[in-house]
Amino acid sequence: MSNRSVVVVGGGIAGIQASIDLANMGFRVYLVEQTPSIGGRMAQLDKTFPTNDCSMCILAPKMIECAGHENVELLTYSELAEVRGTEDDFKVTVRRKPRYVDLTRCTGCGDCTEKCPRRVPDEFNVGLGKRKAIYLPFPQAVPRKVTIDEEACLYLTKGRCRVCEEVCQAGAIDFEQQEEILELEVGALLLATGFDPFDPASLEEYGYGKIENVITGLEYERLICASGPTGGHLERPSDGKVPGAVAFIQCVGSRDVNYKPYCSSVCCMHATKEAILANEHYPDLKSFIFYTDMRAVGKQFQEYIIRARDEYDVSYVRSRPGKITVDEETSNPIVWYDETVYSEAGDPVRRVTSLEVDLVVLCQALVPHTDHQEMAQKLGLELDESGFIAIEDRLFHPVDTSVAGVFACGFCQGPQDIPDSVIQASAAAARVAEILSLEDRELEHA
Amino acid sequence: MASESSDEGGNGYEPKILVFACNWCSYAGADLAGVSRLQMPANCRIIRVMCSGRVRPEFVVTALSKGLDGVLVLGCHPGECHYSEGNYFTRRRGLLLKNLLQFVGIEPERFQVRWVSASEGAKFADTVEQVTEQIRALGPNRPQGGMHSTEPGDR
Amino acid sequence: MPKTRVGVFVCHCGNNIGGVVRVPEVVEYARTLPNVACVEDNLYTCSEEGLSSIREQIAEHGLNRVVVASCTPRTHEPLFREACEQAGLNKYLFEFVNIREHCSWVHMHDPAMATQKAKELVRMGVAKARFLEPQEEFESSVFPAALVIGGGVAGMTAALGLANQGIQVHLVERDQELGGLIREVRTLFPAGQATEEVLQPLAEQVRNHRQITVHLGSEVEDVGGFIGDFDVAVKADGQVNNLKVGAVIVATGAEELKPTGLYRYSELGNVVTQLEFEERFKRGADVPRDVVIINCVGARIPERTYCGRFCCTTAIKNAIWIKEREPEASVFVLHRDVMAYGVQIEESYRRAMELGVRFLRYDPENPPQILGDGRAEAVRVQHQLMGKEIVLPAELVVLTTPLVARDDNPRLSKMLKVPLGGEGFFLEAHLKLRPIEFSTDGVYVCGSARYPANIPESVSQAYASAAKASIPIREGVVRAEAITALCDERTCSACGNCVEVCPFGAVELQEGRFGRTAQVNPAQCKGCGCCVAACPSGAMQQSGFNDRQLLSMIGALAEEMTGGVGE
Amino acid sequence: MEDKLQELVVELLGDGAMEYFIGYRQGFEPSHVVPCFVTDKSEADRLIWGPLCLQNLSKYVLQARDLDGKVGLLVKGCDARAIVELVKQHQIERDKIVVVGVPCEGQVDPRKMEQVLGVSMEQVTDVEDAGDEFLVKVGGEVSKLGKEQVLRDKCFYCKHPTSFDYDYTLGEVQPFTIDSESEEYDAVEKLEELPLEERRAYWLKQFERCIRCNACREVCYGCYCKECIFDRTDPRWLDRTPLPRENEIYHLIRAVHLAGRCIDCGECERVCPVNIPLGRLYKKLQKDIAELFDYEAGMEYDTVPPLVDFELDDQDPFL
Repeated sequence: MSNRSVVVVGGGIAGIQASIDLANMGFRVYLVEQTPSIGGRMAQLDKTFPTNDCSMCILAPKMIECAGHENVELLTYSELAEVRGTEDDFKVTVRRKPRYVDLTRCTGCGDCTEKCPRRVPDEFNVGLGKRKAIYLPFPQAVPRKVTIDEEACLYLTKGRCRVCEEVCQAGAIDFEQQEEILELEVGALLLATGFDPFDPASLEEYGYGKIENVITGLEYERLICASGPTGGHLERPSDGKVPGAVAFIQCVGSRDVNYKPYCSSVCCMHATKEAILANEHYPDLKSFIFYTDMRAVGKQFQEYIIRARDEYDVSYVRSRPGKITVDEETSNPIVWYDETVYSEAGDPVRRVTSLEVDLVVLCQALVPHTDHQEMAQKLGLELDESGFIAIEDRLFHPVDTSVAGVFACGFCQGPQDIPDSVIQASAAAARVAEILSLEDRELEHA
Repeated sequence: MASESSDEGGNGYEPKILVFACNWCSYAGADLAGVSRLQMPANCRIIRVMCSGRVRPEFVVTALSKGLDGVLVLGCHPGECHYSEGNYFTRRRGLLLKNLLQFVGIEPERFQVRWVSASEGAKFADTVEQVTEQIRALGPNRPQGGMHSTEPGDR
Repeated sequence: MPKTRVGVFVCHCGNNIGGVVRVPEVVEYARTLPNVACVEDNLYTCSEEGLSSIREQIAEHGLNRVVVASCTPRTHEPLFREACEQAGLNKYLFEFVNIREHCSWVHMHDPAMATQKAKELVRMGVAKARFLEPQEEFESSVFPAALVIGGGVAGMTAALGLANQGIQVHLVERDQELGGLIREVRTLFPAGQATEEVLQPLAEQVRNHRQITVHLGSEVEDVGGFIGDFDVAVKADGQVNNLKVGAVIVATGAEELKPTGLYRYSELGNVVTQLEFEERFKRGADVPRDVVIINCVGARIPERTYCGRFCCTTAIKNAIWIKEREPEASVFVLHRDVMAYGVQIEESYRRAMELGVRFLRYDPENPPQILGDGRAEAVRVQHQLMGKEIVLPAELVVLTTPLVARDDNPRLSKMLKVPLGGEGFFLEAHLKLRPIEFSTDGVYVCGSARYPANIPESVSQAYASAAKASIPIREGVVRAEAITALCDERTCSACGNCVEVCPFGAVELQEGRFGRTAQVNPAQCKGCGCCVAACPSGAMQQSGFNDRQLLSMIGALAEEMTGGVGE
Repeated sequence: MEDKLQELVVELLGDGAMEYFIGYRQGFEPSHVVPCFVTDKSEADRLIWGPLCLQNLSKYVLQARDLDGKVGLLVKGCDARAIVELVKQHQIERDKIVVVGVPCEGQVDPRKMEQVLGVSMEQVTDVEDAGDEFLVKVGGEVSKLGKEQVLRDKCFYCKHPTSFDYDYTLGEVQPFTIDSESEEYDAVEKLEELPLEERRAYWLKQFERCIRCNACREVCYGCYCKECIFDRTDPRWLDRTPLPRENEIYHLIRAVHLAGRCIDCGECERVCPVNIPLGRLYKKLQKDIAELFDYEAGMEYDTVPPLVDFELDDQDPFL
């Protein structure tokens, strides 16, 4: 029954919400997720603005509801291989990468991970921590099954080890596992591939990659998160010290014609949130947010900014820093920016000044998912000049892409925060429902 | 902010206060106070009920006479009750019970009713702070059993 | 009766709980409580691992009660109840203890007291859990139609979103025509499209749709009933007609703030709001040469703290509109922050600057002043870079104000029994993950009625509310939580107190096995418990919150005080 | 007066207007009056009326609920308010009762009379109403006692000498007034003015004496529950032991149950074997209910009891 089912691409909060809505409407949902677990970027966050809800605590119930729904089939560690056909009659081939683990047997007990000798950088912790070759992306992963990283595994690369196979009581390790190709016939496609952080290294003036204590917003989020590499202690990379002063630099790569001309919409708020979290963990920590426009446009956002300033010792500096240098002994980053001061005569003098802090957090631009281009080609989708999925009629069909029967929601079609992504996800579900119930209505008065 | 350490206020007497909170408004307000990390004294214990209208006077009288130091009933603001009328009955019962308890000599601060909505995290924290301090000032609510008077009863 | 065996699961929630409450101490304490068969602690009980440990412990220890001490039941109770159900345990034999929002997060500076409080809360939870009884949920059918209140862009889109799924819709609009607020807007962002070009086809589609009944010049007079069975009274020129619907979508929008008392608005003729600008100048009137636009008028101030979200977009759109028609016109936009979020708005912000629109930041502490008597002639403002006051000539001053909640909202909110937030907009169930639903089942909200939203956002929210509203309608049945009241007819003395207090008319005195006694209709009972509190003899009880359960919690709390064992 | 009553009862029994009649008769001592149930014309002559007919007989009508015919009832004005409440609380239909109103001119409070006379009530062989005095016969001699010395408290501010809703009456009666400076709520206000600790001590002394014999509950018209909440075992609200703490719960909760329903018939106080001044507790409730909700129990059939009703503009000190 091809036309009562839909493929959702991307298992972040938007993909999850769309899948839940569509499944509750009675449609069959195939949720294709590239990484071993659904959860997406939201799973990497410690808290969410403006309510400071613990991100995982409001995401986990949704992940479990989605995975447990009888109308949803999770296709994790899988990619869209090819899409043929048109609206209401798509033929979608999905490539399931081999996990070398039998999902029906693995209980996620973690014995294998403990014994595995190979340690590689952990993408979930944006490279800050290490993970094993056989790993669970994060404690609350759904499905709670391990995966063997074939580039890291000693056996798969050098034919040695296989210790995970010995310790696994469930006998779930299966090195013979092959790539699987699934043919799906669906009525519609719903894209929710989310975003990737823009690599701020290209802005050499900010010294990311050269100055140890200059990190990105997502790295900061992992450092302050309890399930992160440092167990939630804000230890700065150079010496593990808890910073006394933190500078947040906004619009790194955003609103910049040489890099990303658009505003990534969420950085002002997540910088404020991270400043609040820092002060909450360490009451005498002081934060400085260097911004151009403080874009707090959502519900209860302004109150959040006011509280940050009044109760959490956050000061907002309206200036775009020119460069960041480092004090070699203390490895404290120094932020250079210009400000306006008034001479005694009262006329303004613009001068360059500097602020030494213990840690700099670059709120970098957010871009569509890296292999988003490739997927767009497979589907014949147009992209706008910033690389987002083009939406023809943004006003009255905000989730319809250039290809009939293919819808896009969340960050992949434009910068937006979690509530807006969740809204667009449900909106896309409604649009899909219109198409998939087109056939019933024709039957009605056929 | 809230009283910092717990042993301030006399000989380390820590009142124990029973709070009834309605699921839709005051319990949500308490959650919001939590989410906003509003620090407050730790003397209150919340029992969740679906509506403040569920709290029968027997609970209040029993709690006070079993020696709890105070009972605080929280509900939605009149007009905002999820069940539209529940808190109107809480209001009348509260008015009557407050007078009756005062008439038999129980300090008025020991039984209080307050309206806290789902978006009033701060008001919840302030209410807890205020009620705790008022009751701490009264001192322990000695269980009545212990109070054997000696003179013969008079008319 | 099998012996009561309670399982207690104490959550660390990362360090949200474990960072303040000494969880191991609470675990050891829980073991000492009566009827407790097993106690576990988890880093994240709500994770798959936590849930499977609950399922396993139920099987392994033959648990017939489960208590989870973690965050708030308002978000996680369904999740843990389902875990119990999957292990074959009736999901109402579950009790939730909040030791995060009500304990660790609010007693961070006093771990000792927080731990003591957590122990007592667990003791109270276990005391109640011992007296929980299995329940079955009551199912009621869903009427396959929906009501949409408000015929603006959001309302029309929501109606289409449902109708195109084959669902019957009643769209009620106060005015005599569809369109709402954007009828007062001439050109639309970003491309400057004429509103009529888009509005008429949309309204046309709604009017001709087989599944949509449009009620113009009509107002919703009253809404009774509950999800699946709403009785709606719609009044149109004097007479009322009653509709039956299964779900309600609020799309009543908002209105532009008329900033009386600010910037001499009502005093000077040529000081207008953005909508008045649209009305006056986009009908062919000659374009003024010197225009000063002032943003954040009546917004982000102590009396009205929120940001109007897309008023900056409107200011940019109209600034571009002027410059495109009068390239030499001098257009200043005095702002506090330019909220040009996203791709398109930032693009048009840059385009406005390229066209020569000058953006100056003003300090809210010393805002711009309008000069001139009888007519505005200039605007004096402190130039932050030059550090001194400058005077901008102004033939026209346009004040950019936020949308404000309609004053009809309180009436609607009472009628639908849904809450309003601080600024008078409708308060959604959860700001982050349930932005267009209410905690009241079956009622949804979209568009500026929830918070100022531009057209794409209103349309997305409208489709989203259509998706949500279609779920119960498609399923056809709704299960009510089993917390309804039940009368023990053997001991009911038919005093009628319960009949008087029930807000839903769910209780009546009827002849039964024991003569005339109170009988509760579970379909109508919403589980508030008012009747239970009004019943002198205790014959009326509420499932999940009966007297024995609540009294045992009081006993458990007071146990330490009087030494007596709580029942 | 008594013969008029007896004739009426004979007549009503004769033409089958009622199955039986509830009235008063002489007890085993001359000053002791007990309720009596006349089913046959021949027993009508046992019916009496006088200032010692203290009981509020209304509660007995509840036995006639499942009777086919009607039941007759002799009732004073103050006690008749119980009939209004019983009907309002769906306990019995009004037309199942034949209400015989009796013009009452004040009743004797036996305890007060014993204190004034200095002898126990057993010695008193007859009390007769003589306008503003009582003629009291003790051991053959008759002495006059001013009514204000021995009247029951409730008679001082009597508002309803005869039931305003009756089927028959034994004679019209002029409104009964007794000039005395004490106002209706004096006793309550006196207690209210006491400082908190004294009030606490006062009431604890009262509740300590209670032996939980439940007489006040058995006599009260309003306590008609099939199974009283205090007799329940799931949950057990009260321990059996008459600790002051348990007694206090009992009295406060019973007061709350009667709030807005107590008609001030004074029976609870009268029957209390340890003389607990329950009248003051219930008077306090009546005062609050009148002030807060402008309501008086037992006066109209169509009003809703205050605690199961509300006004939008109720007093709200809890904002």
